[in-house]
Amino acid sequence: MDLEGLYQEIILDHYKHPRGKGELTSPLAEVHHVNPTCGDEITVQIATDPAGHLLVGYQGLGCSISQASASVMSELVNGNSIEVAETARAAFVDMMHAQGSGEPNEEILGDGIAFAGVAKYPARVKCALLPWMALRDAQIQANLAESEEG
Amino acid sequence: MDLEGLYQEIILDHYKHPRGKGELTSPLAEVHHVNPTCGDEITVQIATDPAGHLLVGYQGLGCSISQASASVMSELVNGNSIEVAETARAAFVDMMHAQGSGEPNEEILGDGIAFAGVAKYPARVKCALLPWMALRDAQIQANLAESEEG
Amino acid sequence: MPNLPALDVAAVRTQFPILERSVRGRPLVYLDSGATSQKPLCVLDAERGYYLHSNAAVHRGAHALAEEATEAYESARVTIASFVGARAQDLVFTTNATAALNLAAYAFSNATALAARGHRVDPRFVIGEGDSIVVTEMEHHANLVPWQQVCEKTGATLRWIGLSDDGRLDLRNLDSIIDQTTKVVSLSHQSNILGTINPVAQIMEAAHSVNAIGVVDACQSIPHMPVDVHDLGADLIAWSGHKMLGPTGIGFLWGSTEILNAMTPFQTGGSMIETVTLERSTFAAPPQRFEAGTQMVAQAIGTAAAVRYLESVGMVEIAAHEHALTAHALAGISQLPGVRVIGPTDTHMRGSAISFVVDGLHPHDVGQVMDAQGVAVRVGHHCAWPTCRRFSVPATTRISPYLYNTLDDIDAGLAAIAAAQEFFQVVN
Amino acid sequence: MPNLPALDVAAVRTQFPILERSVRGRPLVYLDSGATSQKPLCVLDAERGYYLHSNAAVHRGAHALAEEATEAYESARVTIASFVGARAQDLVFTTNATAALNLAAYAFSNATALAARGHRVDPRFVIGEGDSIVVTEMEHHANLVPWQQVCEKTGATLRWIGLSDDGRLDLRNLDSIIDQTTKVVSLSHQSNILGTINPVAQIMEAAHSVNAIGVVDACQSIPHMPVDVHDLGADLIAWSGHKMLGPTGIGFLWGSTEILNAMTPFQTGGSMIETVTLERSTFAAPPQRFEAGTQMVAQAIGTAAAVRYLESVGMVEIAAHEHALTAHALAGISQLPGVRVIGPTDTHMRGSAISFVVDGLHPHDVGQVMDAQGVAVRVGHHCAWPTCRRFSVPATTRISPYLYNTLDDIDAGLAAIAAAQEFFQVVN
Ligand SMILES: Cc1ncc(COP(=O)(O)O)c(C=O)c1O
Ligand SMILES: Cc1ncc(COP(=O)(O)O)c(C=O)c1O
Repeated sequence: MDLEGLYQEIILDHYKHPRGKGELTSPLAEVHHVNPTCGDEITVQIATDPAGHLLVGYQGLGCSISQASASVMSELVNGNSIEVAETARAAFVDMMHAQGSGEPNEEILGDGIAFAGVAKYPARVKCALLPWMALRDAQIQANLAESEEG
Repeated sequence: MDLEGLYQEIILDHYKHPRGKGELTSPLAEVHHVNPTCGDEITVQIATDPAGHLLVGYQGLGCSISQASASVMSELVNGNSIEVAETARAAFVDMMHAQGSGEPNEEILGDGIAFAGVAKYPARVKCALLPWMALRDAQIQANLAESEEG
Repeated sequence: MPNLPALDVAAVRTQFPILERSVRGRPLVYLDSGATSQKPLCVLDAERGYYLHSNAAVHRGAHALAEEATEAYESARVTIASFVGARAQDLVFTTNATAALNLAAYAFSNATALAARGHRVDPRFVIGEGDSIVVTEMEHHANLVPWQQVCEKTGATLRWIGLSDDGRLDLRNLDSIIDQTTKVVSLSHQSNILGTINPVAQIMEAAHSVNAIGVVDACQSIPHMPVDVHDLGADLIAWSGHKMLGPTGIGFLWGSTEILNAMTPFQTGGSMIETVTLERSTFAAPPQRFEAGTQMVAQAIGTAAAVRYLESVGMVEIAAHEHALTAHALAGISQLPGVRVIGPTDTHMRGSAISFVVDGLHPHDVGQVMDAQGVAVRVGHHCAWPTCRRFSVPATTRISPYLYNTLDDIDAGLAAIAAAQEFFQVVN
Repeated sequence: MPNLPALDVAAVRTQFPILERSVRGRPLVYLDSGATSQKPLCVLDAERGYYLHSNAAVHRGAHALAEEATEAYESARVTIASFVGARAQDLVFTTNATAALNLAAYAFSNATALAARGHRVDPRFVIGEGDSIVVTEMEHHANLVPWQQVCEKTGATLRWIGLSDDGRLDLRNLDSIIDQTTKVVSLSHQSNILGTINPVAQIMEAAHSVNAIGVVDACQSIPHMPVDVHDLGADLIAWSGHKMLGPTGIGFLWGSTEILNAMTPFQTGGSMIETVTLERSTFAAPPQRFEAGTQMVAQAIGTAAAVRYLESVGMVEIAAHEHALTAHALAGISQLPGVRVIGPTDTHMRGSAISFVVDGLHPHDVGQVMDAQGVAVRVGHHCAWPTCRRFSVPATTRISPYLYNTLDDIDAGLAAIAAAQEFFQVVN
């Protein structure tokens, strides 16, 4: 079976040991997204530190893919600049729409490259994107986005 | 072509020279029926003479089959008893649903037997039945029916 | 067969085996495509192939078959949308054009009912006494009765654009018909009974100048000519699959992104929700918002195959072909004494549906004699009863050819009309 | 293959070529019939045959082809109606079960809007503040959200019958839930998520005792067991074609003659009218009143073929076969440590859909591993999100077999669940 391509060790590790999960004390914005097909839920909070870097908190309920994706997102975005966050999101979204072709950039995506195999399962792409779409909406609400497109 | 079976001389004659067409002076009931598929219309009025026999008036707009059928109906029902009218209607309806099989009773149906060929054309059966259905409703409204079934 | 350079009809006809059959002992001459079109083999194969290989619930399952089915369904949406120059996310699948027009009409009555109970809705869809809805005197019942119902439920008034004697919209008083009270203007791009092609963009402009929402019934245009939804200037456009070589059971509503987003749901249930609790629900974005329940998957895939076929023949070529057939038919009818066309008598701004009446004969009887000759035409009010009244006819007989018809078919139709006159002895 | 005397599964499977395909490199084991069923060849042949031989507009044309099409369409109605013990004139064709339930719900909101403007409607359909609508906590969104919408538009209150921990209706307080304020009671005959079969006749009796109209969602029962509409005691019954071996794009609403006659139209347009003027329209008798626009003709004919096939196999035999599969599956699951059924755990008053959760694993991940083994199951909330909340699970994995499944299929499903536990190392 092709399952190992989908469920990389890295993904299972993030699923079992989520990084950065929890609530922010004073978020600038909080959004709640669901995947209406399967009921996966995520709440993403956003704020900035004194240096203007993003602070991201999240709570979620869902499958290994959506929860691991939230953990990886937190790792890539939390404490980083808006530019870094946007670059990571763009790279992640591109990788999800590449259907398994294309070379994901490990420097930008870090553990996120483990999700390359998910792109071959259209029903799971939504799971992987769920936290990232919530992050984008939270950024927009908090006026912490570079642009509203994407 | 099979057209002669449908358009018997008798039918064309009733179409061109409708019998009994016109309005009653003091109808007990008047009903208006349409065939929503093709827009054929008929108005049937009903009354009784002092002897308790039915008086039938009608006005119509439509194809040769529906108009000839009204003319034949008038011939069979006008001035006759309720029983005769009901027997004629039952025989006519039966013939229309026989799809060309069965022996129509000329004694009861008179010129009506010319419509036997119409039964093979489902879309025209409605045309032929239109005046008879209107008659039935008029009888029911005027309390001049034997039963409401049929 | 006379020369018709626009397309290779003989090749087209090989794709439609039904055209080889006979009826009443005569070869079938199918001139009733305005009612419903025949289907090429590729459409039947596409539906069957889906059922044999990938049938599963779409947008619901995560298994391989469900992924294939979802992919097939959503690529059908892309194919059908691009056929009319649209983006897939702006195309809603419905049961038929009638359902698409009802979806549009219910957007108004539902928003009005919700607003009355204090729910927040887009005010453009709230309608009531003092407001007006504008249609035309040549509408199909599908684009008339739903708006009558909105008026009955809300107290709005129905108005209509009348017709000239040659079957064109009478636009002289347009300013007084479409005015500040107008909330919706809905009209057909091409009349199914008269054949008239309407200046839709002009009327949509009039609608927008008073901030009314513009709706177009494109049932009879999209199958027959190249149409780009953006050229019509409408907010919502409805049409059917079965008139454009697709299966029965599917229709389409295109809407501008902005308008679709502003519309409340119509039918509700599975696949169109975002979250559901026992107390309340929120709804998915368009087009899913308007596609409640299990989708007409095979029908979407079948219509996509129809679209690919139409594109392979070429919509410009199809329009030119029909134009030639129409010119031939109009010329032929003008030669028949006692036969009168209801609608434009030349090919300027007109499609291929031609209605006519025969002096001394009821249309039903005309159609019957034509049928006896193997010629399938439609008789009756064509679901445009008010149009019949406008022209003081109880009904008409209509020929409506399509890409698979030949000049011989038209000639067979003309001969059959003459045969009807002869049979009933109404010409001397 | 172990002994399953009720029917000859091997013979049945020859009619479903899709079951021979492989997915993800494994033979397909299709256990998702609760979402949609596969189609036997006779259904595909019936649809194709219609298009190749008789395709035309029904109830509209007078030509030979149109007569054949109308005859085929209306005899399909007779076949499908008699399958559930009904008369053809009481059976309405809709797009799917969701559309049938919306038709029922809109009968109330439309009558209410019309009454408010002084139109005469049947008072049983007029609803407002102080009135209640009763559903259950196990309804599919299709039988919940439309009623929520009626409440939002009219001010009526939604109430529901709760569930016991073993997935049965909690009928202890039925008297206080269905009371004099109740205008509608709508519930499913068999739950698509729990598998529970509900005592529908008893609840319909409670509804009628307060003069409420009773609606039944029979989506999951009619495909799987013999059902006579009269035994349910309901006024309206909805179900879909695609779950009973029929094509996509068709559903059904049965109604008692009296109730259908009392209902205002839902969608309006062609084929459902009696007369139309520009000012107003009158409507045809049921079922035509509720079938606006060009009908799903091929789909009705396809479903009639499905019905004939189901009857040839035998509904009693199918129910017995599924009963055996269900017993086997429930026994097997009870042997799997960490796997818990959501819904009744024995076969008493339950159908073949079995939902379960696996400790430590999300249903989506369970389904994914099963898919990798070729086993197609559904994961998620199954359009019954409130039911998931009732059982404090975010979602479930569901197997739902049908007549073409074998005990081996069930065993493959059970093995795949164990494989998921192993892959994620949640059993020790
Ligand atoms: C119990 C139940 N009700 C309603 C529906 C809705 O049926 P459809 O999606 O065919 O409209 C379904 C299936 O999805 C169901 O299982
Ligand atoms: C102009 C026009 N509008 C609407 C319709 C309704 O389309 P449908 O019956 O496919 O819903 C038709 C065809 O019947 C039509 O010709």
